Amino acid sequence: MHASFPILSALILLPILGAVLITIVSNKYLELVKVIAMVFSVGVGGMSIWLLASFKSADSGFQYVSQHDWVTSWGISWHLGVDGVSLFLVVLTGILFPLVILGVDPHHDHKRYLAWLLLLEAGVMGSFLSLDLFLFFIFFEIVLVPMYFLIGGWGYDKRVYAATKFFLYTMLGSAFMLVGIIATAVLARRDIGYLTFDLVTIAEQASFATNTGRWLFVSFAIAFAVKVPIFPLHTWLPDAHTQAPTGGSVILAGVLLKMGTYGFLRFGLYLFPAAAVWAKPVLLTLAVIGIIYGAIAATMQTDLKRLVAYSSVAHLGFIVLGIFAITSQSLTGSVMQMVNHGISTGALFLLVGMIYERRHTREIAELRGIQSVAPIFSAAFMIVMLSSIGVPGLNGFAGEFLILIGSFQSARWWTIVAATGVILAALYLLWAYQRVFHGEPDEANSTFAEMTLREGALIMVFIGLIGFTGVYPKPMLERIEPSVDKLVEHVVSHSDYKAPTTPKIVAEPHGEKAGE
Amino acid sequence: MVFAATLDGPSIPWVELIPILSLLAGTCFLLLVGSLVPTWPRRGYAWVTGISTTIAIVANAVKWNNLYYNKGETFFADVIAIDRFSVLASITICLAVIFGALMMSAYLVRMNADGPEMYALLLTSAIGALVMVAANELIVLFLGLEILSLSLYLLAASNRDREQSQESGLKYFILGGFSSAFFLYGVALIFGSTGSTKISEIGEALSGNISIANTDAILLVGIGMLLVGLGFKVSAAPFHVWTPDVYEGAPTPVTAFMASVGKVAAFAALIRILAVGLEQRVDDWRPVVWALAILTVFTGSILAVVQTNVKRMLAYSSISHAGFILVGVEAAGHVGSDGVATSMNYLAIYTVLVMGSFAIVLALSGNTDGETNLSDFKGLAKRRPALALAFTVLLFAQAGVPLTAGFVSKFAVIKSSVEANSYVLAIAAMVAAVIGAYLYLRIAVSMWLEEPASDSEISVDPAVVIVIAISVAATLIVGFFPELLLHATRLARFAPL
Amino acid sequence: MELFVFVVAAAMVLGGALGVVTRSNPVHAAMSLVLTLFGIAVMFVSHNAHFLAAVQVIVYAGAIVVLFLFVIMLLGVDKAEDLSVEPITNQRPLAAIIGVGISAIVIAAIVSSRAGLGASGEGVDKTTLESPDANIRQLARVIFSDNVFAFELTSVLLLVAVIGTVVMARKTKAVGTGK
Amino acid sequence: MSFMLSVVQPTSTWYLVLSAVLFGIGTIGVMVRRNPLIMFMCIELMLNAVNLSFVALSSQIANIDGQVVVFFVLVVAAAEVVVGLGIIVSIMRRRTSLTVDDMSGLKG
Amino acid sequence: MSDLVWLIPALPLGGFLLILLFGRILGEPRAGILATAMTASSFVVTVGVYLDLLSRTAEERHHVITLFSWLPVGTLHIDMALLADPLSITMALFVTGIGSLIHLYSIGYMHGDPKFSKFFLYLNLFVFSMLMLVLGENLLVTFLGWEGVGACSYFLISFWHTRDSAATAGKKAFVTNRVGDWGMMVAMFLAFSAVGTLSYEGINAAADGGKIAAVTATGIAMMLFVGACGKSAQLPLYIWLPDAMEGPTPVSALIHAATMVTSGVFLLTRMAPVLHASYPWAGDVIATVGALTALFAATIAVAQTDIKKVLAYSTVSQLGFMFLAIGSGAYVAAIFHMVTHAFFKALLFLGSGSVIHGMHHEQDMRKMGALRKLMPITGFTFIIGWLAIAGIPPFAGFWSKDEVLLYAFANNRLLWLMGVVTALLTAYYMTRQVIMVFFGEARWNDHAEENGAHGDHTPHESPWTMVTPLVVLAGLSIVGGAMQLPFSKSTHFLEHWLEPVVHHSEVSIADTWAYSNKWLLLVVAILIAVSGVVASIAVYAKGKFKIIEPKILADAWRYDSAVSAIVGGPGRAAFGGVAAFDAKIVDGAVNGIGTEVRAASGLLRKVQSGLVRSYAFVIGLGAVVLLAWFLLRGIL
Repeated sequence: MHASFPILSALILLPILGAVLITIVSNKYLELVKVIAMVFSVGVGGMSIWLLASFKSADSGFQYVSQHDWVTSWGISWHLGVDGVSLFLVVLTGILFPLVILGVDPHHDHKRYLAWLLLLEAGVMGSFLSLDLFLFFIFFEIVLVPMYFLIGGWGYDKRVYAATKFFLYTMLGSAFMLVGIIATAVLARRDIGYLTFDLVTIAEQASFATNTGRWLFVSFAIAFAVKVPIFPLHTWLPDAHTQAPTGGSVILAGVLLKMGTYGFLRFGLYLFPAAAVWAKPVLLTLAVIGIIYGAIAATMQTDLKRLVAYSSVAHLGFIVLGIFAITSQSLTGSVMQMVNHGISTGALFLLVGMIYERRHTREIAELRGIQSVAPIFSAAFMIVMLSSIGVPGLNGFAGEFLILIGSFQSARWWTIVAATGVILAALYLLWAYQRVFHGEPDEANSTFAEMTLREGALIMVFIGLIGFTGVYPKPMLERIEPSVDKLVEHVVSHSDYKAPTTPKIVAEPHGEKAGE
Repeated sequence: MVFAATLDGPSIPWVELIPILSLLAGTCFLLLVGSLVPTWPRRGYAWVTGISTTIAIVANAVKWNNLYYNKGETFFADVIAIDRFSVLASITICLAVIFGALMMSAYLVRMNADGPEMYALLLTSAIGALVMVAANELIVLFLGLEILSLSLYLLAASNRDREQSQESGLKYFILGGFSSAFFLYGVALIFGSTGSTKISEIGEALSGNISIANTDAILLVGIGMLLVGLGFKVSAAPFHVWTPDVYEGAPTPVTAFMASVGKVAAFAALIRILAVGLEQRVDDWRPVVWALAILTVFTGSILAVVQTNVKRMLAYSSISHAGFILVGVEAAGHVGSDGVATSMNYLAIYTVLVMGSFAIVLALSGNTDGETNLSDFKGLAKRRPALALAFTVLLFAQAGVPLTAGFVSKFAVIKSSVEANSYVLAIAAMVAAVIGAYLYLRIAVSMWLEEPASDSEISVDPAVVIVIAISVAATLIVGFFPELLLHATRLARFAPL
Repeated sequence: MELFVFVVAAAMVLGGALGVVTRSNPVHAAMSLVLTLFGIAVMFVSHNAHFLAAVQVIVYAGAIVVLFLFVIMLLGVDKAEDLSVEPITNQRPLAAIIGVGISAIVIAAIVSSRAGLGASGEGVDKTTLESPDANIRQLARVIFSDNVFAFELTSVLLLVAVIGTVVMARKTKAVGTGK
Repeated sequence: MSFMLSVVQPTSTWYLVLSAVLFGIGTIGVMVRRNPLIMFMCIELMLNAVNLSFVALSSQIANIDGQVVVFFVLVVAAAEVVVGLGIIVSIMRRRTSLTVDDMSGLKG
Repeated sequence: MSDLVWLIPALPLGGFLLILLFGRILGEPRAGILATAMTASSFVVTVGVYLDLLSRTAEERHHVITLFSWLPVGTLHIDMALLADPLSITMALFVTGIGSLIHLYSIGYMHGDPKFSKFFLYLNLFVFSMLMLVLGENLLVTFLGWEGVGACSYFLISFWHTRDSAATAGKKAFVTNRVGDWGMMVAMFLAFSAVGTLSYEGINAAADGGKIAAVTATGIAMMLFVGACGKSAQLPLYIWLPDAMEGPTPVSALIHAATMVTSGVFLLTRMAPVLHASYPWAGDVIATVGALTALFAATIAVAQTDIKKVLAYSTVSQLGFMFLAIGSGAYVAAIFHMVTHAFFKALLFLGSGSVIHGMHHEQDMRKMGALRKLMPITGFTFIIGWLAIAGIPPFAGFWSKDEVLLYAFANNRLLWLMGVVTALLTAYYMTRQVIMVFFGEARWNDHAEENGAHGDHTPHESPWTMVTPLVVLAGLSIVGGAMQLPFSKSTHFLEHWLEPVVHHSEVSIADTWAYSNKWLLLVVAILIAVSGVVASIAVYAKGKFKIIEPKILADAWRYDSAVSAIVGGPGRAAFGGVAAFDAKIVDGAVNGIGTEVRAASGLLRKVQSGLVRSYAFVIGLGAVVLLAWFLLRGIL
């Protein structure tokens, strides 16, 4: 690929092209539709991996930047770029979509389903790549439409309710952000001299009065808090997750929620460092509440999918904790955990979906003893579950640990409380596992089919990522960290926040120690 | 005692009047030839309407071109202002007339009642609208308003086979007359306090060139009366009460026409009065517009929640849109704000959206023009996917989903509002937009997620197809390339200023 | 003298107006309207608006009210409206509040700023014995110079009225598919 | 008495007040009458009130424009009556006894 | 040789992976043989490393090999690195050694189980994790192993997952361990923020160098101790361990007696300098908890009837001893007791497993008796184990327990007293167990019919694969004490060996009363042990006294049931309350807004009555309000 190839634009536009092609293709050639979806999603996935491979890991700035004027009278440009914060989210998006497209079939109407999925992919990619406030908002918001139709069209019995709730709730959050975005650009004009929605320009050149910055931050924070979701704005999530089709749930948990946390990083910390520092205690508290509360609520769920959904609330609480602790480790951990959560919760949703395929129920009470009849399936579930619990050596731990150890430096008591979340995570997942997989299978469950080859291959990709990231996260960390450090510096230099410094006590060589 | 006083009439700016004259000629042609030649070729009336409107558009376009480096001037003893603002509004109105004529032809062909009168009324109402948007004199404005309104009353009541149509016509008429009286009273009081009925002169009077001491109360009450009258026409809450009933009852093409042309004209007039005539009294009217805007956005979106008739839903949504435009108008009350431009932008986009939406309603409304219940839209995606998709695009555009023109319009007015520091208003409007989105979602659910109630063939008139196609295309094109429209509306200026 | 004229005319105006609002029979209401219109015509005269007074009598009393009466008779709706019941709860007191409120507000505005209503124009020519047509001449000059556009517009307005009559009065075609 | 008559001269304000009262009566009429024709008459009352104001103001501020306006209002009123009565006639031809309260099929 | 340290965990990991891939193809018994071979090779490597270290001077017995950089972020540099030093190699030696034996034993024990290969899969994974735990160069690698053994423990306890009790026990173990893990994580956070590293070397050097404030050090130590309490089953977190007996007996032997449960002791010893730098009360807390646990568990063991439960509580009790030692500053004694305990407790568990195997999965001691004749080797080795744990010289347990008590005496005589009582009880209940199982009359005949379906219901001796480990362990239990004999400074082999690791922190009791009178204490210990044995014989063999087995002791002081009641009652209710709060209040508010909007819509609809006159009123009202506002602006 030539260096000047606008790869980021292609990442966004290709899925759209695919969706358009799918829409055009006649209903008679359903197979062709699948092929198109596969080609485009795999193509985008391949490009994202190429992006990962050729990403310059030491560079903390934005790479592959492409910038073109768009709406000149408002100072809006098509400004894309990728850095350590967004890189892995882009890659995750690139990987997750083909997996969902290849691995999970909708029950009807492939054509529209695939078209919506590809549009969704474009929207998600755009959100992660945009470096223009307006552009970001557009993608952030447009994502609602395909997701709405995916939930509403291919979901389960209460799908319309869930889809509507999802749409309106998230849109309400964005309503505040839209005003915030405009206000940001308008107010920044004083410092910059012209109207622009360019993220980098505003962040680097504009400074907001203390109170103004806080209000602006709040307006953004509401939108992101809904998207993440942060307690107490989370209740759309269990409904949406539960009612969404499996593919939708995977995408929803895998990448859509990350748009909120990513937004906090990219648009909360970067744009309004002082306000973010000011809001730190509140968000940390909400994050910790989310961790504990989500876990407790998960424990008591009777619907397996709902349980996983609530576990997302808890997990995302960790990510928010890491973001607002604002240390190198916690932020790196948060970025990493975004990806990790996408992988492990995505996989969990896939597995729950497979259970539903087989048993047509997600009620924990109706499932029992599956491990006896489907040991491989159970093993896969177990591994993914352990990753979700945060067992070292699997990916979930690496991120969670970095978040906690980083957060401890600047938010000690919150972290101590948050860490109890690991106990609860074990509690609700193991309890659920016990009820679903352990015990003697009853009649209905005794014919539970073992994992098929295709399902196995699908899950193996996830497990591979889970294992690799858990054991060898360094390649990931060294790409994330420079950008994160830059962000921390940015916050420190634009606010009264002092990044905690860890003491540099060089370990004395063992031999000299004896001399004391 | 000057018996031989010569009459110094103003020179007549024929060139500037071409759009109005063209429409007038079309009207006369329709009426005269229509009554002389009993059988016309199929859709002949629509063609005449279209051609005369096209001439008007071309004339306006030429004017726009001339005005590019010159913001315009007033003519005819300063009663008509031909400026970028009025030209833009005129073009919008003329486009709406073409859309309206297309829909009308489809409607009349289906009702087997094609005749020249309806088109003539379309044209006369457009004349009224063109006068309104260009009027620099309150009496001319009033006359334009009445021409527009009377035509619309008649159009609304024109389906005499349908009780609802007549009911809507009567309601519209009574309440319209009621509100006109308020408007007129406002003109009287302002005339009393400023000594003029010319908008630009009022502005000058208020800026202190002419001494007017101690007439605040009468002036302000006059402004209030004007706002009541125009508030009625733009259906701003609480003067919106007629809107749902009239929109629901009127024949669908008329509803579309009312919702677009009526609103554009009334808003243009309102904006001109407020921004040109009452610029000095911004502090007085801005809070009122603020309150009206909030009331309107919320009334429109909240009331839409429980509706079951799509036409009525769209009526409420149009109220909500009016509220959004008022947000832009409110912003226009601030120095240096581009509220005028963004309101104009909103109006132009709104016209396209509302035309397209009602065109789809028309396509489905059946032979009685009455099948507009939400249940009639069930499973449309299965019966006519393209139609459903088009409607979805238009509905989501109205909801303000990005990459559609509807988003551009909302973004623009919110931007103006924010630039004018009206944060509360901006946020309130956005929250209302979310509530309003529920309405569009309900229709989308009906179309996409429910099973069709009947599988009877839906035949769509080609004229309607044209309207839908153009509006959907415009919605998307402007959504992707807002600059195309923004560039034009940004230049909207008033002549004497 | 002027006071006398005012009082009499005001009585006609108000009496007529109250009659329109309160008379149950439409014919009576129409006649009351005539009374009001005449009263107003008288007031026009006292303000030197002789031409308008004439037009008021000819157009309003002569044409419009006749049209009303004609329609009443045509439709045979001259039955008295039962005004003793009011189907809408509290409509009358509420209406009274609104009417009184609007009047009160306008009166308050007028009273508070009456002193400021100073001369702003070139004056209204008074009709005198020397120039009995002063008012008409002045009006004509203004209408056909500055207001010629508005004047021309009235033609469009009347055109609409004509079309309206056609649309509303024309016989309904036998619509096959309509209901 | 004649003293009074000669001293107290009605000013324009009197007429304006009268017109305000007339306008108020007109609004009340629109709200309380059920016969569309009479409602329409009440609207005419309101227009006349405005006319009166215009004329009074015209002489008060010595500006002939007020009278011009009245002229146009008269034309408008005439046209409105034609159109309005046309609509009413076309409705009443179908339903003889009619009050506006009966026309409430569209609501909600 | 020390560079091959990585092979020590790698071999079991390899075994794990091989069985994971080919387990089904290998089948029984090849999977078991493979796993055993892997662990045994690991043992061989460990011995090699041990010899290598032994050949160096004390200062050089410290070898770090870094495999790769694991979590490098900013100032945090965590390497996947292994540390070979006397402590870790000691641990690795008995982990791999006993591990190999138990693997071998399992081949026989798990014979015929449908999930035979899976068992060895888990076992190898466990050994790998345990080795990572002990060999870790930093806290995080240890934590990796720490959690790994927890997970394996979970897998193995719930190995027979179709049994609800097994599944529940597994879950309970994992969750309770997690409580401790929380403590360990917080300890790591504290350590990092205080020192900027997680490597043992760095932290311990900082602690030795006085660079960690006492308060921080205490925090770290206490949090580590919380972690240790979880993993090593101390009060109040011990509750999972007795339940863990639901797992197959080799698991109990390996994980819940010999290796995993000792990791808390290991960790505190590893971090001894930090403990040393803490406030003195930190040690007191540890010692007290240890002593209390020891006594508490011992009282419970007295009344248990399940052969494994006795051993389980005994394990808890013995672990308490180790913590008593650590709290008293006697790290060497703790490690010493840990090693000897590993020998004899593994022996006892395996022996009990052999009995259970022979009794066709009967675990109730009341249905046993007189088995020594039918199961001679098992019986003989079990008796050796009994003597060792009871503290009868010269068996291994005697020496280590005496060492612990010596230090306890020097530290705090009340705790010593508790230790002594525990020792008495230990001798008492172990004797009781031996008598009930191997002596007296054969009570299993009464229940033969119940087991009739099993065919051959006569207890039998186990196969060689099971017996061989018993013999080896019995041997070790006999001679194990030789590691650290109190006769003179020169016989403190273990102390010398561990000196590079703990000498800064090890308490010195050389000038205390206890040290000068240690022979006296030794005699007291012997007397105590003997009297315990005698008392038990008197009660159970001779029937001279009434058997005292209070119900409350059989019910473990009802602590476990109280915890269950709280967790299952108010705890569950509270959780349910939160879930209900979420559904009703939080989500209710959201849906409530929807309902309210609807209601508002319904209300506003009334305005749209369809009546023109009402509309006129609304317009008029609006006009009045609007005009009034303007009027006020004009007048005021």
